[in-house]
Amino acid sequence: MNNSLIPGNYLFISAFVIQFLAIVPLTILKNEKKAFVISNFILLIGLVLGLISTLSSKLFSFASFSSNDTLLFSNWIRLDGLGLYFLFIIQLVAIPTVIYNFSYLQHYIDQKRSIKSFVTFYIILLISTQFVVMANQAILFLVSWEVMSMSAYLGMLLEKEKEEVQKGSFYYFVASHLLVFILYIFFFLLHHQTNSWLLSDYHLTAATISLIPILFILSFVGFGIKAGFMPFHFWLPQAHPIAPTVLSAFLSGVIIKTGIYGILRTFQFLKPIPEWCGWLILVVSIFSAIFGVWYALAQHDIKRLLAYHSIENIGIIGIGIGIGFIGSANNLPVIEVLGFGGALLHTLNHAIFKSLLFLGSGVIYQNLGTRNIELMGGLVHRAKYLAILFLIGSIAISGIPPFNGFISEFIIYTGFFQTAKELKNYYPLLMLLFVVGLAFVGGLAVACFTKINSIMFLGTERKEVKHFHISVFDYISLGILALLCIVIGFYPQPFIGIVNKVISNGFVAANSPSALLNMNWLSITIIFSSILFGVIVLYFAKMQIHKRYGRRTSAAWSCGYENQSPRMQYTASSFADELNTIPKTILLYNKKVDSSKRVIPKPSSFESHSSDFVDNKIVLPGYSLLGKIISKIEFLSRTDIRYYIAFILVMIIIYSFIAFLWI
Amino acid sequence: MDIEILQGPIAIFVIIGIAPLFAGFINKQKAILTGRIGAPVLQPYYDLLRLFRKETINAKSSSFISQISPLINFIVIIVAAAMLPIGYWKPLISFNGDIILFAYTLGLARFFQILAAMDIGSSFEGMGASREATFALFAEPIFFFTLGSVAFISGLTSIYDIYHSIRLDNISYIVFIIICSISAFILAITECSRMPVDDPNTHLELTMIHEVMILDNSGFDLFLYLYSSYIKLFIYAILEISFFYPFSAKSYLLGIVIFIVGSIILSLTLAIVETITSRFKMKNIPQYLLFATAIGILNLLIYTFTK
Amino acid sequence: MGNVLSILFCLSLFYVSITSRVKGYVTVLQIQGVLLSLIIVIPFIYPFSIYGIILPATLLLVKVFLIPRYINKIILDLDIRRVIDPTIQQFSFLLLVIATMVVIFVVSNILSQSTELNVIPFASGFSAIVIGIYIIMFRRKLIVHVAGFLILENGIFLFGTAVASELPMMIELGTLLDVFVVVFLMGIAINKISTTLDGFDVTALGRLKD
Amino acid sequence: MFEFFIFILLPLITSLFCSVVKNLRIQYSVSLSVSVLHLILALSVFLGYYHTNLPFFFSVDSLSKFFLLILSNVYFWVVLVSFSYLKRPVTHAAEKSKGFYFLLLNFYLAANSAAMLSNHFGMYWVAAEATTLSVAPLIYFYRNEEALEAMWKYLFLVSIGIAFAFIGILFLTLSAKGSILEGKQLFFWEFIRNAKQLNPIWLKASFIFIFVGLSTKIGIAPMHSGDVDATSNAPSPIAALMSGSLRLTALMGVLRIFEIIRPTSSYEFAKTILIIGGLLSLFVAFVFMFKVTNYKRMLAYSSVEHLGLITLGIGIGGLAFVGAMYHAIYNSIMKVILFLTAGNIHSKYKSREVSKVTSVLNRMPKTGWLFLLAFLGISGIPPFGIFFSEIKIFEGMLFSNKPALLVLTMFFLLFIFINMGKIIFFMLYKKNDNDNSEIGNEHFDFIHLTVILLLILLTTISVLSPDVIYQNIINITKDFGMNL
Repeated sequence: MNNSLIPGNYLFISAFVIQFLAIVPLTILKNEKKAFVISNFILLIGLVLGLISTLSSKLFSFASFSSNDTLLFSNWIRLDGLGLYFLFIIQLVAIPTVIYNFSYLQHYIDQKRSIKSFVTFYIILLISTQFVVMANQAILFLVSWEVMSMSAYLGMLLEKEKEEVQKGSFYYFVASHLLVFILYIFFFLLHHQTNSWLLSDYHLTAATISLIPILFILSFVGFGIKAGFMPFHFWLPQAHPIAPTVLSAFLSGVIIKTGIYGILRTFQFLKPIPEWCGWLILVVSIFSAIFGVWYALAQHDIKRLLAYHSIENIGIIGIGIGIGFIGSANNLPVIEVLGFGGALLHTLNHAIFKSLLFLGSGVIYQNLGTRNIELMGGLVHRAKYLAILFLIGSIAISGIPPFNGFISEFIIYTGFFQTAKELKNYYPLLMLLFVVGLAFVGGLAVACFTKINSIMFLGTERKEVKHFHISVFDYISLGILALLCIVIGFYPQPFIGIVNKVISNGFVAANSPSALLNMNWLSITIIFSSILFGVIVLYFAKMQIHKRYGRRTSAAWSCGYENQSPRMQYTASSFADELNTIPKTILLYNKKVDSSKRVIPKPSSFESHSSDFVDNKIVLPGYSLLGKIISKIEFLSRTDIRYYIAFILVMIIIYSFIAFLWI
Repeated sequence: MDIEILQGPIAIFVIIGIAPLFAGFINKQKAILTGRIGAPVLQPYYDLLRLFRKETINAKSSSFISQISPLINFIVIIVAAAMLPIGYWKPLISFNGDIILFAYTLGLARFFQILAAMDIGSSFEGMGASREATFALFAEPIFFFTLGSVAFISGLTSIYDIYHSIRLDNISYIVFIIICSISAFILAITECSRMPVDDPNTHLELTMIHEVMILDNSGFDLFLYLYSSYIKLFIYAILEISFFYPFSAKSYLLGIVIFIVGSIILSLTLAIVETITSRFKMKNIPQYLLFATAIGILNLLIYTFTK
Repeated sequence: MGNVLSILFCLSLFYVSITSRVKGYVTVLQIQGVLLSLIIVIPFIYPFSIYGIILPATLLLVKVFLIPRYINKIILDLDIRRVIDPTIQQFSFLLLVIATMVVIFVVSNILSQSTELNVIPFASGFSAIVIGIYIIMFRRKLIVHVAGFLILENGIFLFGTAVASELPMMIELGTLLDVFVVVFLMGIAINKISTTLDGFDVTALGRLKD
Repeated sequence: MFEFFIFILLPLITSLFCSVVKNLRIQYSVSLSVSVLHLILALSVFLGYYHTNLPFFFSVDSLSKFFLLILSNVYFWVVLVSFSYLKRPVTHAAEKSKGFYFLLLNFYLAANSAAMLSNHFGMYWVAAEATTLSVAPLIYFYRNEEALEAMWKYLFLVSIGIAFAFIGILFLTLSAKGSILEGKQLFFWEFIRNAKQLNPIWLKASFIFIFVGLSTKIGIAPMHSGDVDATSNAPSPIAALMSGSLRLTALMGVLRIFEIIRPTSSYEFAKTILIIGGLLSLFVAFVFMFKVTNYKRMLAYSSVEHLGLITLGIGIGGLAFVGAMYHAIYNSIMKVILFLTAGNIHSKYKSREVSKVTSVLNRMPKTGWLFLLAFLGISGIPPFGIFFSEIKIFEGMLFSNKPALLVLTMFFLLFIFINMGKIIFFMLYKKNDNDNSEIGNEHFDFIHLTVILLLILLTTISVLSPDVIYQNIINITKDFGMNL
């Protein structure tokens, strides 16, 4: 059987047809709620079928897998390892978001807001994203890419009357258009070299090796804008916070990963890749990771904070890719496998925990009506399980054991060590610098996520919460994602196997070394389990001890300070102040302390604010500078017709002069 | 053969058992150096026992985080301890890459410690948590510039292997290792909240880091916290001592001797340092830590380019 | 004969560039109409053909009678002040015209060496085209603009005879008709502009801009 | 002869008929039937079902049947919506214009068809001038001050421009001196066949004059202003007609002379001139998108941009030429959509100023969404055609001998897109404190239906990309002697 889908195409096709059909109820049913529920349900079925179809492919079974049997539908669709892997990620994240929609969009229906258009665009978004990773034809790829970007843009407009939504979505809109221009050139060059529009035909010959750097730069910048690498990230923290939560989850979890997909896909035909490409990616990535998380630390808007964390995680994925590139350039499959393996697994992991965190923050947003974490607090007493789920996501995203974030970072660390070991010379020094950078990122992430968790959930309520409602759909969707975090953390072997298979199918040419599989996953499982086991045992012991020696609650002691009020708690600004002051020129971090030192002091206040460097120092000034230059061009905007008649004469003279020069 | 399997568990029990003694030892020496008689060497054990038997009081504003955080802290510290070698004894947990796991398990402990501090909702604990997050961040690179740089040079990723790859046959390598051990000492001071970064003796100062985070804990919870902090101190002491294992010339017995002697010398050194220095200003601490990092970078640079 | 008429045509151009009265333009238009009709009628006088007379006759009708009368009517109706208001001095304008004409004649002469062409009507026609544009560029009154446009059209016509283009009669008539309709529409527009925008200057047309 | 009757005479007769019969509904139905007939015939000519045999100065080749179909299509949709457009309440003065509306529209159709089908420069010139004349009074439809000014400027500038084009035609005659063409009629094919014998100096002069002259009508910078004023002040169907077909009519004149110049040594020169013209137009659109405060003017500048892009594509040649031809179709349909939706907005808000038009999506959701989609389409977002044609042009540019131009073009297009987006999004979302935004009580009218049909049509032809269109464009490129 020469098809990567074991049950054949029918399940696959029907899954997509059903997803498409989900639009139908929206167009024919008048009743918003009924239309939405039916359509969402159909969409869910379609996605589950799609996931089943993906999971029953050869990638996820024991069947062997060669790159020849991946092309479908007259080569327009390719379901090879990489494609199937990303398809899996998309569907895996899409399902919880769609479940979440049931409760989330109910709020909007209650507000009498029309959600039909949003749901339609969301369906189109899901379908087109799946097509992006399946497309094997460049034009199909570009079309799906654009449809994906635009449907996401249109989906963002759900709360379009808000100023910030207008601004943020516009950033997104412009960025996605900009990068498509770059991708055009990229694909044209490839088309020109190979005379084919099929991605699977893109193999560069020896004669065209000189093109590789250009193609690489184009691909890295083009896809890098989508992925949100640091200098190109300016749109991301503007756009992700303002989207409806489901969409932000999907944007941060999946859409930006299409950029990663693009870079990885590109790599498949940019061989042999020069080593500096790997270094470039490494440097950009470590920069993105450090400053992404540092910016995140300075934010008070929970969704913007998470958006900056996406930049950080994209940086970590990029680090993996960079190692892979270096391995490939030096012809060392071991390093390659570790680098790409770490990147691929982190892509999956980030998709999972980032959507978990976004959806969790969406629940809070719906109940409190604010995204400012300074106004939250003590939510653990209202929603214990939400706090636990959010905590799982936070630990995972900080890369701390025992959850999935650690696993992928572990692979990347191992990749660094391996690179240093294989390529002696000055490599250990450089690799160590990157390791330290990555460890630094981990430390910042810990600071950041302890900040949000404690400010949002712990302590006492800063603003009175009237009632806090979480529906069962929220729990299901968050639960699925949290469960995945735990499973991948405690038992990564199957996922490692899949990643290894993806790499051996299309990345590493010869029989791939089993560097990934040979890592001590069993020890990790045992250690994590024993930590869990130890904590549980100790917990019961603690209960017994409490029974024996007593336990009671009382007002917090706090050095005997009485009459604590919620406003006296440590705030997010003050928690992060010390760290943010250090790179304040880059974070554009400024504080406003207003305190009076008079005998009878007035109320004093403290504010901190950080704005994006690239956005505020490069993009916006650049644009306004251009505007200023343009406004100097006065001679074109005359009302008097005589000028235009003079232009006729002038142009004739100029053109004649050119003609004269021609001879 | 049987003994080899038992080496790991025994080592852990030794570490867990000796850790309070080590702390008591430092305190005693400090007291003597400052001309006091001081508490008995076993005082930490008495403290722990006392706390174990006390009633536990939790703040009203606290949540389940305060309940589980001490447990996680304790277990995780033990797991980290299980990765450390004592002499030539193979630790319980030893595999390729455990150096990363070591750093990150301590990260887990820190994560919960900070959360538990913030759980109370008091500004004192908040301040401590904020500082802990900040300084831990700058301490992280030092760890990688000490142990990590040795690992990168040797190409090994298990703590046990890393320490035992140290050879004393090359003069530049010896210098490299000595500087690494100095960095490791600074790391230990930072991570274990000792002078000049933190003062373990006072509680009620706004200058506190670690101690202020556990202000509102009592009874069994405080017991666990305190015990974990003793173990943590000892863990970092072992990280430092282990640099001197190469002198043992692969003898089990000599290794243990070095371990014991090293512990004693280290405790003395710590006591002396704590006696003769005073606390830094809070805002100077990151600079101090960065200084240690810089030493690490310079060290590695010199080593890489003089080879 | 054609050359003589062309030179007369050039003289009319000089006149038009120094006259300061709107009426002067109308007169010049009439003169040019007559000259052009004469130029194209010459080949058909001997041997005489009725067919060849149609076009000159129409031309005469349109350019000497219909259009000038129409413009006169507008001038009278709107009571446009007789004095044109130029944006540069008449003297400089004349200098410009002379300089342009010299350049055009010299260039035409050079060009005529490579191609066989009738220099004097060619250059006169071309001068009229450029001077028509000049008139539009350096005068404010809309009616003068129309006159400038007509001078330009006359120039093209003369130019056409110089290059001996063989346009079919139908198309020649079509072009004449087009020109007439354009002028007609422009007249209506000037009427409307003077009533609704209160002015017959280009300065009245300043609403559309960015 | 039959097709001559349908394409040219019948609209003329209908035009006369409309001057006699004053009932608007009858005028509408007759005009609509004429346009349907015209469309059917144009389509069957295009598809090759009908072999033409036109008299006088008319004939059909791949280029003219292609452009004729575009004209016919745009005209059909414009006539279709005209009645519902005319039904809208207007000022008393504009009420009088309604009587002339269909008369002029039909005359326009006749003139434009004649221009498209002409195979003689003189005929082309007369017809092209006639289109100006028919459109000019229509610009003055609203009979207000702006419309008057726009009409004057358009009429004056285009008349002068087209006079220059006539000079260009005379130069062409001159260039034929001394060749076997001397003294012959100005038929296109004669010139194309014997182009090599033409005098290069006069040929170049001819090209310059025709290009610059017709630029006023195409809207190529810096002669764009009359066009912009006119399109922004004309009633929306007329603006759509001008952007969609009238500009192409003028472009066809340039294409004809370009076709003649192609085999000669001046070919490269002509290409350079076209590229300069195209880039200047992009530049002008780029500059004015920063400044423009009137959304209809914005759309007019968008027309300048797209015609500039087409010109650029023609100048680059090869694949870019194919892209430019596709762009001509897609742009024509897209412009109808944009102007019709903009017209809807205008008739609700009674203002063309962007600052006065706010929260369109709330106040008129159907129009708002269609306008948004149209904007996405015009900025090159699939599945609306412009995407496909733009990438062809881009690809052609990248592999021409001037790839650096692509960067410049993309730079211009990006900023045009940004600024246009800013304006349109302001209109769509911006919530004004003053407006008591009643949500979505806009009922579905005929123009919405038309726009949706057009969007479907556009998407269908751009996604399916019928082979017949491709084949025809390939034939055109063959006529232009380009090998792909």
